[in-house]
Amino acid sequence: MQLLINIIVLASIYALIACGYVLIYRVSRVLNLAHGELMMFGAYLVLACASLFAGHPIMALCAAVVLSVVTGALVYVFLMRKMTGEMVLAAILTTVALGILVRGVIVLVWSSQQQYPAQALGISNPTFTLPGDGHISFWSLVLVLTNLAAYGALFGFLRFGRWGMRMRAAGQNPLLAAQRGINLHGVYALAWSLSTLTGALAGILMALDSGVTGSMPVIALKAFPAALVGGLDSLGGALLGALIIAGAEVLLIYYVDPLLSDVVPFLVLVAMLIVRPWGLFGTREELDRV
Amino acid sequence: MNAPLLQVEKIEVVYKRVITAVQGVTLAVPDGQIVALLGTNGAGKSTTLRAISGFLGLDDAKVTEGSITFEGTSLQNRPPHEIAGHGVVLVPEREKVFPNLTVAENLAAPVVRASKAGDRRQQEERIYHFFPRLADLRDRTGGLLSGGERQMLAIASALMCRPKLLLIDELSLGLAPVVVGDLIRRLAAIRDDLGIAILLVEQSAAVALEIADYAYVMENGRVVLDGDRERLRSHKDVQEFYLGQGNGVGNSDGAVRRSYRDVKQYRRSRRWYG
Amino acid sequence: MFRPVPRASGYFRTDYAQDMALLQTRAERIGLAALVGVLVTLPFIATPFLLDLACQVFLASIGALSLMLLTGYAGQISLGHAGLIAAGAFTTGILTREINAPFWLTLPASALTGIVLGLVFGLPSLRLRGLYLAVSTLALHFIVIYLGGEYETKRGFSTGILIEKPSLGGFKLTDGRAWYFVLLIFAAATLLICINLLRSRSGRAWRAIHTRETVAEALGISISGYKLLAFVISSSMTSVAGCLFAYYRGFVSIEAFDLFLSIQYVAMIIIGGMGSLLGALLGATFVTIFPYAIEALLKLLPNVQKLAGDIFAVNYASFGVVMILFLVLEPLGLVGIWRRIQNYFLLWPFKYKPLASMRK
Amino acid sequence: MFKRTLLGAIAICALTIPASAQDAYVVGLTGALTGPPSSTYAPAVDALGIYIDRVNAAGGVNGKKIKLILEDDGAQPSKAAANTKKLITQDKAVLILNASLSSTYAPVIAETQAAGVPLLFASSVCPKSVYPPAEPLQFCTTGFAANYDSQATLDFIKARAKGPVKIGFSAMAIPLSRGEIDYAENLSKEMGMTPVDKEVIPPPTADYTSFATKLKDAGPNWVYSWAPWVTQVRTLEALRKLGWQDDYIAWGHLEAESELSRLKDGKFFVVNSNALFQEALPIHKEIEEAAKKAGSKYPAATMAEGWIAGMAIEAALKGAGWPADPSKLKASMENLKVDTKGLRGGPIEWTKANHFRTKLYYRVYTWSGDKISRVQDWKSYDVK
Repeated sequence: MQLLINIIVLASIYALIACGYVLIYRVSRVLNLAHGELMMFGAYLVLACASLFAGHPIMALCAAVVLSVVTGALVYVFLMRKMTGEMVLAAILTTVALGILVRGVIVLVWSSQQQYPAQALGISNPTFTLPGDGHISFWSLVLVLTNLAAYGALFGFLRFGRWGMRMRAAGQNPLLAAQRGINLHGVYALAWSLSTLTGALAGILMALDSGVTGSMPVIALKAFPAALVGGLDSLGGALLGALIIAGAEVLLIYYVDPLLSDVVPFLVLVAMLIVRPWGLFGTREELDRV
Repeated sequence: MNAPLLQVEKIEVVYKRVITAVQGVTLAVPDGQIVALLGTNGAGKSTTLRAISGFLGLDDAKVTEGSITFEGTSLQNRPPHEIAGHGVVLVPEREKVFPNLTVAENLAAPVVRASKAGDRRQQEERIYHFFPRLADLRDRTGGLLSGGERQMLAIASALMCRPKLLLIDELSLGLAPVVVGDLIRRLAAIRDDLGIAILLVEQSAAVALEIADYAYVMENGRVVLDGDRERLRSHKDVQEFYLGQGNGVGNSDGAVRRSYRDVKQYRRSRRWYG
Repeated sequence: MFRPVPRASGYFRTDYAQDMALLQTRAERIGLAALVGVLVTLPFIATPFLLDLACQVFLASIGALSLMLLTGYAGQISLGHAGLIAAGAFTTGILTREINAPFWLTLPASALTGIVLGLVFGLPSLRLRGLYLAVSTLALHFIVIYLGGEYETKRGFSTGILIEKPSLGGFKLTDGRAWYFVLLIFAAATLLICINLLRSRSGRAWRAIHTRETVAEALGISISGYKLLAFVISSSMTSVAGCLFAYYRGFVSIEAFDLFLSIQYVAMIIIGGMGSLLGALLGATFVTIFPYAIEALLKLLPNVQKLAGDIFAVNYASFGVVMILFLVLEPLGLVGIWRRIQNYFLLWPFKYKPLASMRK
Repeated sequence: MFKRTLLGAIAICALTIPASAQDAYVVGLTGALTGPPSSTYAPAVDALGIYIDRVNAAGGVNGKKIKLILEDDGAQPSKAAANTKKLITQDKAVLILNASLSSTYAPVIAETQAAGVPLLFASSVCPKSVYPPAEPLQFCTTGFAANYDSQATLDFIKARAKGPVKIGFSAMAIPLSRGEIDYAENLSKEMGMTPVDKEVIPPPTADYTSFATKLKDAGPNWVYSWAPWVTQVRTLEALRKLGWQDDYIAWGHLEAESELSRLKDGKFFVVNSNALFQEALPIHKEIEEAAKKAGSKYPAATMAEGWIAGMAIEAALKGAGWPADPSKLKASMENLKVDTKGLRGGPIEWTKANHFRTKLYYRVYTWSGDKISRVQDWKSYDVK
């Protein structure tokens, strides 16, 4: 039972992070390697908001989330917009540089010590015991639920929402989309905001559960295989990929060697790439486009 | 005659700051008319069309001289979505639909110009009226359509933007003559019912001169000939080089090219279906 | 020297020998002589710290050139470059530790490791392209690092493997100046190999594959063969760089070869300018020296001691800022700037620019 | 190609800061001041800076000021090597300090050895080379040390546990931590305990619960962790979330004090070689005031390690006289006794053979009721 919970929690973490990669990749073919840093930034924003809205934890959390969305949009408007039309590799490198910048700023503002936003907000993290002697902490549970909600909302938005449809359209054929009156910059900015939103949610909830340090972005890197196993342009794939990677990781830790948990996601990934290079749900011709 | 809807005045287009593709091209599209732009490969037709529709910026090209005016507004070097917002909408030559969206979604994605509540519904109904076939295919994915259906969908989704001027790049390319004939009839109906103007770029002069009110012939980046339908039809050079009434080399070459493209299109479709 | 550059008028090639010659004009010969002169005298005037920087630049140049060959010319993106350097370094470290192998044995052994890994790294490229390929090389990077970490722990080298400085013909390489020349020779040799590879059949094949694979295949170029060749050559050169790194620094540990190193190499070839060997050299120089330069510049600011601990965060952040500015403002890379300067002097006092440099 | 020389020339201009007249003791430090591991080192380096500033304000050592030059290596071995080279050759540092991950030791040792400059590990874990018989040029003031820490911890467990001990271990997947936990595992067997499980956790881990689940299912009644603080505390928190209620003991890093009061866990013990600030010794007050005056962004409780390093440096320079050169300094450091004024259980003593400590002292703290309390006072171990 506990193993199952562990898998679900870990999969939710990976999935919530991975969907950020997918969103941006899907519309603009850019791999956002600053995703981890933006996620960490969200967690630190909670700290800032906690002191700003002392005594109102809910308000502080909402403010942090809103600020994250704004951050995402600003990143696009002031940075990635300039990189549209450049070499994809150059755009990716720009996100790397952005990541470095964000990390530097975070150390500058919040120092490099481990921080506990939950403590700053004055909220606790009780543990629930589930039938079958499973334990899950409150914020982990919130994370699982948030993940489900986020995926539900994104599916609905992309499937039925008009702007969601436009995002898909822009991802498939940006030129045509532009000619159909769709403002590409608007769509891209939207994708960046949504991606930063989900990333920040993951970061915030993880930080509330167990605190935040400068090493958080590395976790985002581990969520990356999840997105790829599922197919970089498929949300459903990201969910399933996260489940596969998390499952492999948790089971290997328990039954084989905990040390393997670092390598296995990538081994699964390589196996996947050899058998089905475009991922479980990815579209095949994506390969020719990069 | 009033000022035309679209006035292109002596434009020059330069790619990557060095390659001049089009020079001193002037053309006009009056309200409610169908105007054709003819020419062989590389004559500069598509570039002209791209300049009008705002696609140039994305190819690192620029209109360096001249002007493009639509209803008194200058359009040169504006981003495509703004141009579409003014009511100038393009049906491109290739990749004309969103392959992973269904037909219904393809029609839902475009931004309806100056729309009020209910306009979209109304426009959709009109379109299904022009292309009843699309209504049957509503849930089919765009990439799975046949060439003719795809062209229909492309025109339909362009119409969703409620254009005042429709730009169509290579209407007949890769389509069977029967299908082309059908499309031409529908285009004429659209023009008549909706009162919009159409600028048609074509390699096949025979097709274009069937419905165009007026036509321009381009060669090597310049307009070499223009006139109304009757004048061009009876023009000797046009007869020989574009309508195939003669044994010009260009003609047979063109035919070979077209048939090769047909083969390619066929194989692409095979892959989609398979 | 690396690519047809606009030349002053009055220079025409009259036979193939001239076309094949590496140095074609007197200006080029004089330029090279001057460069060699500077490079040879540098170690005698520079401080040991600058000498160390120069050595780092040479090491980086070997890696950047080999990555440029693979990515800039053959078009195969790799994020596993740090893994390859690590592989060379660990081969060296393990061999010296386990069987006390001398330099002349570890160097070819590292190259061999590189060849084998190149084949392994290259295999996914037969099926994958672009980003997906990049990620598969990334996966292999993690695997190499994992194996290295296991070795370190199992053998109890928890703070890294220390390596004795090598002996070359009885002469022990400890002096910074000696190292400078050894690394300079290796870097120059790598450059020559790259130039020659690129103007031979394989270089043309790589460029064809890069431009359009299907067309290249239709022209009778064996895609898989040349792709693997690119991986193998690039990997073996990189591993040699790893071997030299191990000896130069006197230690090997997995922490020295993290993902950031791979990214730095990618940064080198992009900032330097894709598809140009000169770009690789410029990029390697820039990326290596840049952090030190920023640090030095920041320290020149007044009242810097007040900032104390913050200065390093500022330094780190400004590294990001400058990199961003570079990518946004100069998409052609350092080579683009270099060519503009070159053209300026070539055409002086006229202002007309040749067509090829008209962009921006 | 000329560009390279051009850049070189620019670099020369930028880097050759005019060598100031040597009227101060130059001490160089390379440390992990940015990057993920910096949380352990940055506060200590900050504290060291504050301490040196105070010494300078009070007239310096032997009438000369101490000039502390900081270089950031971000825990990158290559950067650490270049930093050390620069500090020695360009800044003419007479003493090099290392405050970084163990991965930087090898290059820094190589550079200092080549130049004959003494090297002091301050706030970074003491390598075995400073234990007797010590390498001539390496010294260490850091509170935590391989092998002895585990010995003290296991002794404490043995003394405290009433019945048989089933012990679980948690380490971070870095060679140093793994090595120590392996050592502790063997030692625990010798001491008659039953090791039940050992978790080696990779540094970036999204969720520690998976590791904790395995640890818990092995059924230990004690768990011991010797790793960077993140791993220690997150393993504990994950175990607690899973409902494991037995005793957990870990090394008391800089963060220990604030973390004990955050967790308020009566069965969580930290083994420490530094006295916690809540004991409010005069020296603690002094540090708190100095930190406040300097406007440091780190809590005073994280500063003991840097302070002790400062004391050792001051004493060493005093012994070396003016002008100091590396060899005089080395001679001074080989015969040194630093009074830690209660920050530690006893003085730091260095001899020719022992550059570590002649005696190690350990205290154990936990949370009881509403405050941190001491469960074991200084217990000393002879360093052999």
